[in-house]
Amino acid sequence: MALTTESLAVGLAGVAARMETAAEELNRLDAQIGDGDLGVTMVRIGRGVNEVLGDLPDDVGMAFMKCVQAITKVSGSSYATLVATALMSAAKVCKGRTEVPLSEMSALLAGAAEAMKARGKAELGDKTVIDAIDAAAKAVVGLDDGRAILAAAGAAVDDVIERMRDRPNRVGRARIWAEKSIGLDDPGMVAFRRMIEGLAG
Amino acid sequence: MALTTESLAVGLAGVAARMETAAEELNRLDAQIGDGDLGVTMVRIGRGVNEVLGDLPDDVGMAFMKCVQAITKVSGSSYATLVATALMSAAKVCKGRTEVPLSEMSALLAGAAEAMKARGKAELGDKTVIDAIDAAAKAVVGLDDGRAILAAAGAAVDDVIERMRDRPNRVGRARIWAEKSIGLDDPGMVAFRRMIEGLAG
Amino acid sequence: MKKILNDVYSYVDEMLVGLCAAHPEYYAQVSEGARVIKRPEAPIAGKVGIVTGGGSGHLPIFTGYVGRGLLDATAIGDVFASPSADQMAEAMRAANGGKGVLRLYGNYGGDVMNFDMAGDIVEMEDIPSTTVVLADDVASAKPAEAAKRRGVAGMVYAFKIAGAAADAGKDLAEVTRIAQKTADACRTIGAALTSCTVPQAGKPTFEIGETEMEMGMGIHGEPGVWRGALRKADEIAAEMMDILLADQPLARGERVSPLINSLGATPPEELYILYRYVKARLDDMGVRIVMPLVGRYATSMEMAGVSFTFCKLDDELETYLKAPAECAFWKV
Amino acid sequence: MKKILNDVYSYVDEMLVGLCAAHPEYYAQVSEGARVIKRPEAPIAGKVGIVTGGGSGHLPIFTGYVGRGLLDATAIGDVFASPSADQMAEAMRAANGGKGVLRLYGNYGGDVMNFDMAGDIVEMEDIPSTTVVLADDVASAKPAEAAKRRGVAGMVYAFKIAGAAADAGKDLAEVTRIAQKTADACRTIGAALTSCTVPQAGKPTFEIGETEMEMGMGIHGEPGVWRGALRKADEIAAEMMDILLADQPLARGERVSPLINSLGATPPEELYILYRYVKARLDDMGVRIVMPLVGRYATSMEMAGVSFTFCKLDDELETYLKAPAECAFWKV
Ligand SMILES: Nc1ncnc2c1ncn2[C@@H]1O[C@H](COP(=O)(O)OP(=O)(O)O)[C@@H](O)[C@H]1O
Ligand SMILES: Nc1ncnc2c1ncn2[C@@H]1O[C@H](COP(=O)(O)OP(=O)(O)O)[C@@H](O)[C@H]1O
Ligand SMILES: [Mg+2]
Ligand SMILES: [Mg+2]
Ligand SMILES: [Mg+2]
Ligand SMILES: [Mg+2]
Repeated sequence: MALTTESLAVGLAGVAARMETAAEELNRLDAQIGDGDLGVTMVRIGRGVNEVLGDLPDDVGMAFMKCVQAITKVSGSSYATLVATALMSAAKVCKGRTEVPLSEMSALLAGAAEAMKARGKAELGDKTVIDAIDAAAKAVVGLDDGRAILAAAGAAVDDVIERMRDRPNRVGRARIWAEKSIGLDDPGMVAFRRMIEGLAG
Repeated sequence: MALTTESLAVGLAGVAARMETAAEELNRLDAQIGDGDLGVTMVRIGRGVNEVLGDLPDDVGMAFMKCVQAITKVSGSSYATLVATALMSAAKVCKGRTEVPLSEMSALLAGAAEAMKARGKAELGDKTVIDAIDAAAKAVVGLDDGRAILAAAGAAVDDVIERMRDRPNRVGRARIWAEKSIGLDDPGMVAFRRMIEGLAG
Repeated sequence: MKKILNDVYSYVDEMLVGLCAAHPEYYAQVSEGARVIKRPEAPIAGKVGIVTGGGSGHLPIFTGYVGRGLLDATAIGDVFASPSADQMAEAMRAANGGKGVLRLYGNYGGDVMNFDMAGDIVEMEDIPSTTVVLADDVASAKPAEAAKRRGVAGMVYAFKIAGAAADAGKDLAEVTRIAQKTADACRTIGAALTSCTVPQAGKPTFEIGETEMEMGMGIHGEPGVWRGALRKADEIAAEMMDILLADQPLARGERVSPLINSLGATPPEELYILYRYVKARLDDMGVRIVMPLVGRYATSMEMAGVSFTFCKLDDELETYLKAPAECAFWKV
Repeated sequence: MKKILNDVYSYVDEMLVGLCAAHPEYYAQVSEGARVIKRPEAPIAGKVGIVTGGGSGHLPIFTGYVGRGLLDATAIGDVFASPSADQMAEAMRAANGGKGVLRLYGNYGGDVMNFDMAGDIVEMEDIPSTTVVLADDVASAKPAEAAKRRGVAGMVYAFKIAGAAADAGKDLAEVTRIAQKTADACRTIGAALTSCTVPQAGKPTFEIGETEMEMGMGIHGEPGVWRGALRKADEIAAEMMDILLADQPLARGERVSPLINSLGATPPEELYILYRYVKARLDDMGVRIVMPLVGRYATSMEMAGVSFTFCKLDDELETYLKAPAECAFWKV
């Protein structure tokens, strides 16, 4: 199976829809250790991307780039910029191709995680969305079936959320509430989990 | 009997002493319809005048002038400036004399009331200290004995305070609380009453 | 009381020491502790002197506006209290460069009595002086009793325009005429959202509900026109403009300088939201806007609220308004 | 919520409309509603451009400092929220006069990510750019982790000095070096007495007792060093100076520009009381004071509190600090 602009558009539409229903939960989680806007941010990202989905170029890399633009336009939230950064890294890898084999998904996710680390000056273990993406990258190594990839990634993210729960947030706004963040789920990791659910439709 | 620098100094020392004990009452009255500082002002006037009492010139007019300077130095309150204005008007009348017959007291008070009217742009009946001084001026017409003057003036002031009580204050800070001032004694009139008590020793 | 200070009785003196220490090029104490501030170069020979004075707690008013093209000296009282006639006389001496002195200040009973008294005092020293009193607060008395109105932010225009006229070498009569013309051209209306706290009082001057505002309130908390629920910015601006325009109409083709002033805590962000409305409406009316002022020009310490002042201009006033001027709080 | 506004969602846009309407000589919108403000004459051919950006609610920071000898353009977010990378890229385009652009802003996670992203975007358009991030808030991290510190009022010095260097015709590398040198020379410590209210939140950002203060609190209410009873002005000033001097000692004969800054509601009267102490102590230490700044230079809307910034100077920085500059909020 392969990633095409068409399948990408379907997947992203699913993500956008899921964000509308997840907004409240994400705002609530973010409010505990941040500024409580993550749900709003995800809705903005979803709607922004939705607007360009009908009009994506066949070049998968260029299609990713168009989504990056849509996102940097609608939000300056950390998470939006990290998502844009991740998609930009995918755009570079996919540029010039109309089909990208799903077997590359692990590498795409790993590349995204690296780009996000550089952007956010964060490390693995800092309890951010990067831990979730890294876990997903590792879980889908060797898989090339869409359903299987989503299932494995979802399970891996659930697991890392669980494992990280009792550790402190070490970067972002939550850093200043590090002690308070122990025992709480990182909102960015949960948002990634909801995105996977959205992709699964 | 006559007013001399010596008898003036004795009288003013009595006023200064009475102000220390009257301060609280005057602050309280002023707080109801003003800024609550009249007691503080009277203490300042008393202490300021006290400092120059030992050093007054024999010329009664010049002695009054020295008190004026002492007062304008220590306070910018309305009442202080009105008292200074009254003393200045007395200074002009007494200038060049070392003895001023007490039979002139009514005229001195009437002159002071006129000067204060001009200074404060107030009329009789506006429920200010001027009503009290005017009443005192009228009450001491023809008297030339110190005790008798103080007794008549005191009674007249008590009477005018009583008569004015149920009218509104029409000038000064109290003007904006005109309605509220009905039923309350004008603090400036009461202060004048306490000054008479001080003069009486 | 949430104020940063050492002692309520030294609030004013320490403030003045800091002010003069921070800006020695603009402000000098006439003598230590006298609470009389002058331009370091005052008195300026051959120039009409301009003095003002009043209670502390209104910076930049009063002392802040001492400077080139503005005021020569000022007498400062305790917070919200008149300085003494003695201080005012001292300020007049410091300002007198041989051409006489204009007393230019706000219409408050105590200040008026003291400045008149001070005039009597310096008259004995042969310093000629005149008086112009600002009475621009339209909420403080009906038009029929306009002379009883209090002086508020309109003082900023009077200081600036009279200061420029004195700087231009006009004589005392002429500076006085121009100052009076400016005073007559100014109308102000204020609205308060929260109280300030006078240090010596130690508690807020007035109580006001969590969602209330008071239209027309004075800068010391004097009662206003109405008290009620906080309205939207455009509604507040509309009412304030209505009040100003009813008192002094502005016709198509006329010009005005509007001052959108914070009473202290209200941030510039919110002033600009208000100005947006004022500008659009004046444009609509065909009134020309000259040198709009938006900021903290006349305050009541940490009071939240705003005032609008409209200064109606003609060629003469506009020229002086735009003339160069300089103090620590304002440069033109 | 005691704020003067029409709608929490239009707070920033209406504020920017009013700002540009009041001061068209200083501020122009790049396009309606874009929340990117530039000097009307920008881009200026042959001059290095300087851009900044960050959340609204800090006027004069950020937009206020767009002007001659200061900044060329700025990207503005919602109150206390980062603008988007897209806006920042737009600001960089507006500022680029062919000599490249310096991104000069405060160290906040979101702002840093977005400005880096914006740099990546304009790199594709061949606009060379550099970054200098202010991290002057000593209370926000230990000296060993100084790079993690937040950027606060030190930005004022960086804008002024880098702006003057760009104005003097220095190239991008040189402007960047000078900006970084300024950033390294600034230390700031803040203390809050009351909270501000973010319009979209509708209630105070934090709770604080009627007689409490918090030392070291951040400009968005980030937790500080201690919270306790409100102290006397001189005690507060002494502790703040101790903290600054421990982080960056000042020896006899060295020079510093001190900024005594109100976070919003604290009136200038109280800043001058504090400055009185600062000046006396620096004099005592034999440290030379250059261009002391006292006023509202970097705020958090209606928050009561103050910050002290010490910018340690040498000949180069002093020259640029004193060079002419002009915006609606500050003229040098
Ligand atoms: N520097 C960073 N590096 C990696 N992830 C980060 C970083 N900062 C924030 N995040 C992630 O973003 C989430 C918060 O996003 P968001 O609400 O948009 O932040 P903010 O409102 O502070 O800009 C966090 O839960 C975390 O997963
Ligand atoms: N304009 C005026 N004319 C006459 N008397 C006045 C005037 N203003 C005030 N007073 C008198 O002074 C008293 C108040 O004095 P004071 O407390 O010094 O005033 P303030 O504190 O407002 O300056 C009043 O009770 C009244 O008797
Ligand atoms: Mg958030
Ligand atoms: Mg946010
Ligand atoms: Mg009183
Ligand atoms: Mg008083």
